[in-house]
Amino acid sequence: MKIVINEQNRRNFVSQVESMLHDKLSKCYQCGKCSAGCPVNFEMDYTPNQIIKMTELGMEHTVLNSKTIWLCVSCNTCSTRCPKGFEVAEIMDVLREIAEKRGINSKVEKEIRMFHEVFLNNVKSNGRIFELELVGKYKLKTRHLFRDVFLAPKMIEKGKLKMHGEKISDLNRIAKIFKDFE
Amino acid sequence: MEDKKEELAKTSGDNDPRIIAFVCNWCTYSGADLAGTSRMKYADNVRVIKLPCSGRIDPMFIVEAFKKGAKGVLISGCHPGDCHYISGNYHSRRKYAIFRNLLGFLGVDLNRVEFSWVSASEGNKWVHIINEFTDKIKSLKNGSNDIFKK
Amino acid sequence: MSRIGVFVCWCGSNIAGTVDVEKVRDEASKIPGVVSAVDYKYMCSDPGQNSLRNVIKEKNLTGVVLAACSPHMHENTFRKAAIKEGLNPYFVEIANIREQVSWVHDDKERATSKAVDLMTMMVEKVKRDRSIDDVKVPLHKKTLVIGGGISGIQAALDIANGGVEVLLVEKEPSIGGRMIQLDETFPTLDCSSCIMTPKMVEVNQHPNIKLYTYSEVTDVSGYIGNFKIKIKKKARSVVEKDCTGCGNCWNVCPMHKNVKSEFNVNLSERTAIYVPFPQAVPLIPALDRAVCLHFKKGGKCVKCYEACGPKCIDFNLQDEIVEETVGAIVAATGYDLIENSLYGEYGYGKYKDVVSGLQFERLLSASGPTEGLVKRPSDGATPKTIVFIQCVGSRDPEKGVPYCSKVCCMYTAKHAKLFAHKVHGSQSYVFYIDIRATSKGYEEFVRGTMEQDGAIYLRGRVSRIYEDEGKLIIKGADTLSGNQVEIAADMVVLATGVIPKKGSDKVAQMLGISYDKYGFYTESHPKLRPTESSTAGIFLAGMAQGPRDIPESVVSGSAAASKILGLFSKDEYEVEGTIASVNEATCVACFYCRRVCAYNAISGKDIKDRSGKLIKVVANVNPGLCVGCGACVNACFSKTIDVKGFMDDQIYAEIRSLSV
Amino acid sequence: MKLAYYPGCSLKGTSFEYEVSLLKILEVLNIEIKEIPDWNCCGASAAHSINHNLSVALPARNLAIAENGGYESILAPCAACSNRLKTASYELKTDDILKDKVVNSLGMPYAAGIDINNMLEFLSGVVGEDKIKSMVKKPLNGLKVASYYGCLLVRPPKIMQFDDPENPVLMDDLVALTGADPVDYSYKTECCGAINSLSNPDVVTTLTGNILYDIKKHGADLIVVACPLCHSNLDVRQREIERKYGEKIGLPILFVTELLGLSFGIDPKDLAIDGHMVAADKVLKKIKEL
Ligand SMILES: Cc1cc2nc3c(=O)[nH]c(=O)nc-3n(C[C@H](O)[C@H](O)[C@H](O)COP(=O)(O)OP(=O)(O)OC[C@H]3O[C@@H](n4cnc5c(N)ncnc54)[C@H](O)[C@@H]3O)c2cc1C
Ligand SMILES: Cc1cc2nc3c(=O)[nH]c(=O)nc-3n(C[C@H](O)[C@H](O)[C@H](O)COP(=O)(O)OP(=O)(O)OC[C@H]3O[C@@H](n4cnc5c(N)ncnc54)[C@H](O)[C@@H]3O)c2cc1C
Ligand code: SF4
Ligand code: SF4
Ligand code: SF4
Ligand code: SF4
Ligand code: SF4
Ligand code: SF4
Ligand code: SF4
Ligand code: SF4
Repeated sequence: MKIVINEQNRRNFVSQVESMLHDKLSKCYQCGKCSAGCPVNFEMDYTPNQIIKMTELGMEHTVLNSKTIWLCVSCNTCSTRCPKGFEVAEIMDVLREIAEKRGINSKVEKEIRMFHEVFLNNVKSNGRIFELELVGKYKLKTRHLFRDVFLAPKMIEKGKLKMHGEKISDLNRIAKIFKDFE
Repeated sequence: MEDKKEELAKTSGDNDPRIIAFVCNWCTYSGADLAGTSRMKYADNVRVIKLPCSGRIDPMFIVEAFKKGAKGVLISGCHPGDCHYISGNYHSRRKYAIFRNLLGFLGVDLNRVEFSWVSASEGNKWVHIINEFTDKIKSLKNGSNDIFKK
Repeated sequence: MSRIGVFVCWCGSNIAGTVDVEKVRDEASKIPGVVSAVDYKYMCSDPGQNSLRNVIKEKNLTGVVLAACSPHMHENTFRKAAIKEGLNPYFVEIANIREQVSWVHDDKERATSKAVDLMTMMVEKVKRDRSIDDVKVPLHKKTLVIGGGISGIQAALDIANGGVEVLLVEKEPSIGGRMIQLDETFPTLDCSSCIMTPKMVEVNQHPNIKLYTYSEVTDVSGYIGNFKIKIKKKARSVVEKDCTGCGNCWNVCPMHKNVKSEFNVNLSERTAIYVPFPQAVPLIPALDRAVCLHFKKGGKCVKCYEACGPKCIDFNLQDEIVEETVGAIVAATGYDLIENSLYGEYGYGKYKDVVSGLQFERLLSASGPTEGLVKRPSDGATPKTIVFIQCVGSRDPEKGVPYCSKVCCMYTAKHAKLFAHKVHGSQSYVFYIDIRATSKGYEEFVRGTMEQDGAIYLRGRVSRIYEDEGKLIIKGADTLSGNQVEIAADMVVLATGVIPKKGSDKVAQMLGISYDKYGFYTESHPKLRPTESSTAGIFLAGMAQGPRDIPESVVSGSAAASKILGLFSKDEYEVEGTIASVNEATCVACFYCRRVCAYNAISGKDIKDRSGKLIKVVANVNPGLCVGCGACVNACFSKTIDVKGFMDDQIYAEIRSLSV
Repeated sequence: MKLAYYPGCSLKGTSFEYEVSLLKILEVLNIEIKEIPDWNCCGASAAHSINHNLSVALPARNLAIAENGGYESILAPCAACSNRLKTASYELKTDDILKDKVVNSLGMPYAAGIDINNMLEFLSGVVGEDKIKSMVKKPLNGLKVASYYGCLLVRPPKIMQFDDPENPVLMDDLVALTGADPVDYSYKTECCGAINSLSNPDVVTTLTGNILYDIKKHGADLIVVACPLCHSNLDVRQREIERKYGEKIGLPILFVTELLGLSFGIDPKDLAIDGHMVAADKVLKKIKEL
């Protein structure tokens, strides 16, 4: 790989990330402790510390299209053990948020993002999660209709999947919150 | 305070402002010496008063300098951490924040007070600071000519 | 009335080319109080100096101003000339019309006017000069060294060999410090006890060294040349002069379980009456009253007493205070390791086979609990795979300290090397962030560990250690290949960083020297006065000052010694007289001055009337400590304290002389 | 103390067993909690994954309702919910600008003073060990119980302020109160992949598999959890994991409230233990025979 650094672009990207992160990228000294403990590192295309370095180098295309930012399960193992107190889990949030805003469609991890979207839509329309609807909509969208299907009958039998969801009464307020912050 | 203002009204014009520099013996004074041995040229408005350390500088020296017609006062010592006297320049720095307020309260135009660090090897920095500061003082509006503002 | 002489120097054409020296001379003669004004081609030449001396004599001058080059050039020359005519040297002032005028300005008229200004300022200053005497402090030629590690030992030996008496105070029962705990030492792999023990013995036998072990300094007052100190000799319960070191006592002591050996870093036990290690100096046991059955069970056990031939065990011995006077002090209190238990993720304390670097030294050492065979603490098996983790606690502002501990890169390389030598077919893995191997031969040493001894270095930190079926599972990262790495090892060694010895902040407070936020003693200047503390007469050595290895500790011990021998080469300590002085009449004892004085030079002084009744307290400047920085002057609201040579009235006079 | 109760979506759906058992043991312990009226979903991981501000604003509504209702403390049994509520509370305490925006959007005041407890903090802090101990009617002597904490309870420590983040013991202590033997193992705080349960099942089965097999190896009879997401991964996906690795696990996953309930002598049916996918029959039988 080779990158050519464009100083202006690099600075723009870094300052966007840093302002959302409320922290400096230069704080990370690349010790790799975050990556060492990340439970999903084995699936990632870049390790968390590489994501940080690439962000610092202004490789926005690469990081925003990476699998890593979507595979991160926000377990906070990284931030908890980082000797520099760098908010690694948060930079993943920030990069996801930027990718989402820019409408970057990461081919590989589309589904995870889609899940988050379907989830929030569910909250938006009900105020709460109606799990059956959530699962149904998500499966419809991703067309993974049969994945996990073997689980459903037993879950219904056990009373885990309810046929009716609850809605809260002040849905207007929820709509306003979404409007204000979306 | 009134008669002092009277006195000041008579002082020299803006083109040739008098500047007094309080410098420490170890760093800045040697830095200025270096500018000399290197034959660097700079504005001749400055008069240097040597003190053991920038920590020795009393805010009242600055007031006195303005009272006697100086148009600018420069304070310069060693870089933080390099002070010949362990922490002298930290004291002067901390004090500086306090006495800036005091000077402001007394009506001194704070644009006319400058604080800097010049080490013994920074002859060029000394030259640069003197020139810049002199230009700055020259450029200050007539309105702020009155050192003790109303 | 002042009788001032002004001498304007041409400096060849250096000054005269740009400054109208005659004009300066003429202006000088107009100033009230100036009785003579002359100009001369080269004031610093012999004829120049002679003319200066002549005028001083002839005109009976009370002050001299030289309008010449920088005072940093020739102030001393002219002051010496003045002394020869009986004039106090501080009545000589220099107006710098070369570096500050002729060399930096072109316009002759304006340069001349500036030169006149500078000359006038100095005339006004010199009128207000007072005679100043340099201060002489008598020196008590004896040294206190606190801490008997390698740095303290080195300082003590060098000073003692220089013919000066030394008191070496060590709080443990034996000297030796950390170094005697080490196995072989980088970079040359000498056996630590082989090179250390002879030095320890030498200390014990040196006629100029008085050794106080199991002792602490409890009080220090006074100043350079004249420190009054108190040493507490803790009750050892053994009469030192009678003890033969036979060992009968500790061999019969029933308390040999549950008391962890400090020397073996908890890897073995010791008895209640004990020597920390067999080569202890002095070879005299100490009885640990906190665990001894005699003290805990109301006199029940007297086994050691019975076993002791010379009957030198005395359960009734008390702490003893010794008072001494010394002229200089070396603080060499050394270091401790950072608490590993901060790292829950590494399981230190939970998994027995996760050990600290110092523990590993004991496991390598022939005098250690395993007699030099590398065995893991949990089951005594020989480990085949060891993972070393560097920077544990160091470079970790979150849980540890932000600084680099400096020795752990090297000792880890040493550990991996020695492990490879001791256990054939073994394998080491080292997790590091950076390798800091910056002294002579160090880089080569680390490369050797990799290239000859086969240690595998992985660049990254470890996140977590688990135990799984008798193995330690290390989850780390190798950032160079971009991989998570999992290794199953038999043992893990944490390259734990260093912190100042517990209690070193207290020692610093007692000595009145400054220390940083970690507790390391601060040097007077990091580059140019690295052995001096902030307080005159107190010197620093070894790890107490910051992370350093043995060679550097030895260098610093020797440096402190040579400073002290230099100091003691004269009978009196001379300091420039330009120091602070207090007007006792106006001092209101607010002691704001003391708060800003970084040199601890100000103390309180009782003023008594003739009948001895206390009238008031005033600030008092200790001439041995004051350096004349003047910080106190501005702190004093009552304008009571002033610095000689730069008095308030002089500076105001300089400012006023510039009135435009 | 007036205690507010924030059930969250899971306790009303897939993890109804948690709520049933919780309400049951509180009844026995004689402690009253009040469900926050008209509470809404905290946004769980979805909100903070893609919209930071929303992830603060959604939980804030619940915090504000509770605070304005005069409650001093909230019990949020779901670890994910308590994590989101605590995070939001922390952010609102430290970011005044965001707080103003949120309060404005909520249309009600919020002082950021209310306290949030997860299940374990609630049991050991609010209820208290003594009270729990006094209710143990059927000591579970000899039962080997592994406590699984996961990530959401302990991390990030700066915000969660929960126990020792690397070696937590709070749940083990509660287990010990019931007379059972806490089992020590390595993966107590390893992540089970919770939030990607639906979207990335492969990763989840790997992570959860590591945890389950490690516990199995250490000889536990069952696992207790205090988080519906952990529960769902360990319980619902257990069959799938067994199939993936071809090795039986058969470890029932109980909520900590269920285990306490059993030791209080409550009928397993009243604790909804039959609601789990991995049957707890064997364990129940063992308890019966104690
Ligand atoms: C694991 C490890 C391995 C190392 N290996 C090497 C190596 O191979 N090569 C190398 O060059 N360096 C090595 N070092 C570094 C080396 O140990 C130090 O550089 C050296 O020991 C410092 O000596 P010191 O005299 O300054 O301090 P110390 O050895 O700590 O001595 C200080 C002494 O002062 C005493 N003391 C403390 N406070 C008081 C008090 N208040 N009153 C009286 N006495 C007091 C202490 O009891 C102690 O005896 C290693 C360090 C570690 C941790
Ligand atoms: C680029 C660079 C940057 C550095 N920056 C720093 C820094 O920021 N901080 C820091 O602490 N260190 C710094 N250093 C290191 C520092 O320069 C040295 O530590 C220091 O100058 C060494 O001083 P010295 O007296 O031992 O040697 P030198 O400075 O080399 O002095 C040796 C003197 O001996 C004379 N000499 C040699 N042979 C003879 C002879 N046969 N007869 C008579 N005289 C002789 C030489 O002419 C010379 O004057 C830096 C080094 C480099 C290269
Ligand atoms: S653990 Fe922290 S310092 Fe180390 S690489 Fe990760 S973010 Fe950077
Ligand atoms: S928060 Fe994300 S990046 Fe950090 S350890 Fe967990 S999964 Fe990995
Ligand atoms: S038995 Fe007596 S002489 Fe021998 S070492 Fe012990 S105290 Fe000393
Ligand atoms: S008296 Fe104390 S030191 Fe002596 S043998 Fe008994 S326990 Fe040991
Ligand atoms: S010396 Fe090496 S191991 Fe020790 S703190 Fe420094 S870099 Fe880390
Ligand atoms: S080789 Fe030079 S640049 Fe590299 S680490 Fe050593 S001193 Fe630094
Ligand atoms: S001049 Fe400086 S050193 Fe002397 S007493 Fe004042 S502050 Fe202390
Ligand atoms: S500040 Fe001045 S008045 Fe106060 S104690 Fe010091 S010398 Fe005396």
